[in-house]
Amino acid sequence: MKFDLVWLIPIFPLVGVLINGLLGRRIVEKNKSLVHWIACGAVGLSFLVTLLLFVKLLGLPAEERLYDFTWFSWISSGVFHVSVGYLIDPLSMFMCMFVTGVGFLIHVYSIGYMGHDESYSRFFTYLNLFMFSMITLVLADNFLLMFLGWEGVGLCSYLLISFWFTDLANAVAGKKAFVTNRVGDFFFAIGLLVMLTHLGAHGMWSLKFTDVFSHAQLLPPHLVTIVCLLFFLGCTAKSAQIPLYIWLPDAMAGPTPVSALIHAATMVTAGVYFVSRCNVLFTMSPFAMQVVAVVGALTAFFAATIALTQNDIKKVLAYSTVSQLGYMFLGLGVGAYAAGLFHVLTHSFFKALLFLCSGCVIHAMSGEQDMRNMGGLRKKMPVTFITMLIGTFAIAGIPGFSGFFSKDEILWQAYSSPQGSHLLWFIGVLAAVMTAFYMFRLIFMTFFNECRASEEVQHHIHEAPKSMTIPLMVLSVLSIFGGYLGVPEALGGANRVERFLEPVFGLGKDKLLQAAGGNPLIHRVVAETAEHPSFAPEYKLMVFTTCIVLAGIFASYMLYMRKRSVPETIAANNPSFYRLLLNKWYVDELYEKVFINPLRAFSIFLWKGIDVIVIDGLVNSTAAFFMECGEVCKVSESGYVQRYAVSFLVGVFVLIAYFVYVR
Amino acid sequence: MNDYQSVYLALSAILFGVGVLGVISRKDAIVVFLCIEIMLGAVNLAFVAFARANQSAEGLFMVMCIMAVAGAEAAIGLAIFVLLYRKTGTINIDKFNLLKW
Amino acid sequence: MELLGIVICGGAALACALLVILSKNTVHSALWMVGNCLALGVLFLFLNSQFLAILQVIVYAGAIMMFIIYAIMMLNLRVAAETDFRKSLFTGRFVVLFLFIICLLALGLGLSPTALKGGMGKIAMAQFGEVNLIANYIFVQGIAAFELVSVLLTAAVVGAVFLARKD
Amino acid sequence: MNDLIIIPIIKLLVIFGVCMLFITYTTWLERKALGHFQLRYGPMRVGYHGLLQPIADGIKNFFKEEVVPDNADRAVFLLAPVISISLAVMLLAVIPFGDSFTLFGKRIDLYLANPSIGILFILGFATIGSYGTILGGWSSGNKYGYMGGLRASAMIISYELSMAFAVVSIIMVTGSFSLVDMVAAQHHMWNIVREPVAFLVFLISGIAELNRTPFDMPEAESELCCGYNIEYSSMKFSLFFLAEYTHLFVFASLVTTLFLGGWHGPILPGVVWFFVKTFIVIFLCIWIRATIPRLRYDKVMKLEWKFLLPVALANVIATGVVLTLFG
Repeated sequence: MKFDLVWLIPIFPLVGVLINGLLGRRIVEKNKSLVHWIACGAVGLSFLVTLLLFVKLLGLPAEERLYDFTWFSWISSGVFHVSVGYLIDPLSMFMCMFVTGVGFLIHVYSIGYMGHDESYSRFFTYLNLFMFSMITLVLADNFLLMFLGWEGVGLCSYLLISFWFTDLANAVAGKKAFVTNRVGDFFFAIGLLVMLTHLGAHGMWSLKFTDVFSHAQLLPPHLVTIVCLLFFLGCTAKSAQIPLYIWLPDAMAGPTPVSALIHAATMVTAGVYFVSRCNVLFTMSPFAMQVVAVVGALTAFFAATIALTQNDIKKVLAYSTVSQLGYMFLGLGVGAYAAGLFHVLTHSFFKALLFLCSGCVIHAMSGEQDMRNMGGLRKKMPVTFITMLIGTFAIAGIPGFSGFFSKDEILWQAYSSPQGSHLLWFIGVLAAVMTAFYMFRLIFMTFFNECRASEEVQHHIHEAPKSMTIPLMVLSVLSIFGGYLGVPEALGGANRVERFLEPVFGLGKDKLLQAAGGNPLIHRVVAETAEHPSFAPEYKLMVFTTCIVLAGIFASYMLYMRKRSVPETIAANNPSFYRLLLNKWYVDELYEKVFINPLRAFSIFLWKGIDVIVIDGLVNSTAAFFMECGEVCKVSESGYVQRYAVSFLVGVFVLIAYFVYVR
Repeated sequence: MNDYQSVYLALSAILFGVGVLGVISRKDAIVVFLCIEIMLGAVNLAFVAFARANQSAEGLFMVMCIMAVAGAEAAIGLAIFVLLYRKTGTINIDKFNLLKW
Repeated sequence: MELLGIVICGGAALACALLVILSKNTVHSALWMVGNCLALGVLFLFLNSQFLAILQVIVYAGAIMMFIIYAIMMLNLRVAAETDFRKSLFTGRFVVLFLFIICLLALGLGLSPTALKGGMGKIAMAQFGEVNLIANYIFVQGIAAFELVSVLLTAAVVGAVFLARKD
Repeated sequence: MNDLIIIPIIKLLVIFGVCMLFITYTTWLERKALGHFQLRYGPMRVGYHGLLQPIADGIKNFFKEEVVPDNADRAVFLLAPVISISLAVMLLAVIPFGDSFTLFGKRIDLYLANPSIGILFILGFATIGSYGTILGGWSSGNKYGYMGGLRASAMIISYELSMAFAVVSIIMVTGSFSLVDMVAAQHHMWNIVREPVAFLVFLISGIAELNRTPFDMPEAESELCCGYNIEYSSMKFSLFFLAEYTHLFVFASLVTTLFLGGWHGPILPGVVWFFVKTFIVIFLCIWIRATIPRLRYDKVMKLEWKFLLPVALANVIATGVVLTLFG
């Protein structure tokens, strides 16, 4: 397997899109199973190719793990060239591995989940299109191609959220996601253009990652900060951070596999990926890093508080996703890129697992999503229960499960790294406690106690089919053991994820050294980080976090298993605070008042005042004028093709004469 | 290597002219069509001549593209003629002035 | 030697072209057109591009003209649709045309071959027109255009089938 | 001087002579073989088992009266058989008949020319050659001939495609357009092993291009009374006839060259192997003619557009994938 075959990875899903998109309806008429064979097969093949390339990459020594494959020239305009090319380095392959892997599992899951839907082929077309866009995003070797994938995942997210578009609420949710993403993308594009024009002023008309990063010192520091902040604003939209996170909870309107694939495992991590990819730029701007860290920590905390009170099973998971993404950004912001990405990896496993399990639950409950109407499902759906419990252990950070390692790494870095602070760490710990609390609240409300659903619904409760449970089992195994890829040194591990990603993130530090006049050597960075201080503080923090998390679980147990009247009492005693949380801090309403209503009023003014009277008037009178002219010119329109040909000829004649004799 | 470059170009120009003459004066749609092919051929000749003079493959590639376009044009054009003939029984283009408005 | 070839083949091409527009019978026109294509193919040979020459034969003479003759035969157009063509030959249009040809000639003679620079580096003369070279160009620089051309062809086929189907 | 003129002329004469003899006796072979297939003897009277029959036929045709129908387009009517035969014979120029050998200290290649676009040359000029058939049918001024010509052009337009795609997969495997290179590339393994699908497609569409039963649409005796050559007689007819058999020979040698390893073979000299293989393919064609009945016209078209062309395309794609992954 040559690295040159990397183009196969995105091409398989694209082929799937073409087949299912163009012929899907016919295929469904003939043989429904062919649709998912094509779709899953395409993603499976992509995964296979990724796996082969990944193995090949692992076989190379660390310094040589970089390969840039240029497929063909895309835009070529004067000095500005953009080509469609793919970058193979540890970061992109790392992302691509779990994007295709988790994507494949969710495709398989969708076979069972969407089995009875009438738009079966459309669903798989969108899923494949999404996979294509996401792979393009991850593998692209330049900003513009990455932006193509970036927009592509946004589009697919819109299409999939409002997949059941006949329901108004779904359509509105899709629109909200799309518009919010557009706001972010707008800033992203501005950042891109600012960067390009400045680099171009120095003769660097290229958007290739390698070119840009190796010339990053050409950018003045304040400009780097501006560009980074603009980029980060784009990332907040895609990765659901404050202030643009509002779309993600609403996005739960889509089918559950979509929530698992797009809004937990892949698309929302695009922002994390992008910030890590641009680690060179971000490292150059400490202020931007600070912003990332603070926004991440605040989001982690803020979303967790909202999740405490939600009753919709998917909403709880959605807010927990926002919260976990906040963790990742916290990690990135304090300079621990590898820790952030490690959390991306583990999170993609356990969050996909949780979503898929919730999908099974919803499926079994005949579409019921309110946890107040569930309960006691443990007996009836053992597989779902056990896998979901594993996922919950992982997300809560119980030692031994994957979430523990990654979350702990981030918290430790937030505490200890030069860019971190104790305050950030403290916010993170608070969020961790709340995470444990609300996740176990979800488990207790759903699987324990008596069933609160109606008789008829109870009658239908059943375990999900094989195609749904098998991905669950695979993911639960990954949720347990995925963490052992990156066991920190403090626990006797080798922190393999960080070592593997070192070549990419060493670059950022190299750049700093270079700017300071030092010599850029990756191995120096490695040597520096290898001199680890004593592990004692790390152990202390670990034990502390674990204890407090267990306390959170215990609280949850007390409130939702033992004294089930207490939550209501608390809510009744603090009505304003409870309502504040239940209504998500009124952020949606605030946005509505501050941004949307004035904008709408202004738009109506533009429509009624400017557009109808001024512009339409101008256009209409212009049209009327040319109508009259047309009446005059109508004479020349004989309708005979050859006369037109003659006049065409005369025109060419004049042009040629101009070029030959005048120019 | 620029031998006879101008001869080729002159030949190309004259052929092109002949094609144009046919296009603007013949009434039989298929012959008009053939004349368009003559024009394309003349252009191809000029392209190849320039390509050789510049020692570059771009001109040759252009010629291949033109051939593909000619093929596409033949497919569509003849389909249209067959359709016209079926509907009206003639392909004399003076009989068609639907573009008149 | 090359000049002699050019004169003979060019003359043949020109004569064929004239006969295309002067023949009364549509099939004869088409046949002269085949002759014109073949003559052009030989001219391409003189221009050291044998791949294009054979392509000209296959695509033009072999496929397109075959197709046209098929259409003519299917419509059974034995005699061209108009009768008064030779009378209408020398009209005002002819003057325009004459000027046009003069202009083109001036353009052709006036342009030095180096005026149009190729984007590609110079290639050794021995290689010029070889298949490998063209293939390299197509599949490296021209890949996007090449794919577009294939899309165009597909669209044309679909369009033709759609137009010509019986309904 | 010798190298440039005399040797090619000698080669030309030898190749032309041998091939024409072979082709002439192919007609005899066909008649005899068909006869035996149908449990009769075939020609028996002229010479031993009718061995002199082709020559007798030639002489007979030579002396017959030239007839041009009143209704015919005279110039095209006379031109058609000339086109047919001359373009068919041209194809012999690029076929590699055997290994090169040294004679009087000079290296002699057993082919007239080895253009780098050999296979395209054959495809192109074979198509042009079919103008003879089409125009012959059209110019006769006869309904049956007209129908034959129409069918011939439809057949050419259709079957050319799958044939070309079958050749494309061979070109992909070989990496060259030159027939000599193609033979050389089969030194270790014949292409029929590497490209069995292409071989079948090529064989079927080749037989269709030759207008032989079961695809003999342009001259279906029972439908069109001999189709395009209905008005032809005497020497013009025999030119058509000869052209048809030359095409058969070229086709058979093309199958040999592209798929059956050309002149490669153990013990015997290459030329012998070449003619043996060609003979086998020709015999296969005759056998098919004797065995399979004629298809209906629309089924012939369906076979091409709905079966052969997709299969050939899929084969090209599969070849590409395999070459990219393992090549």
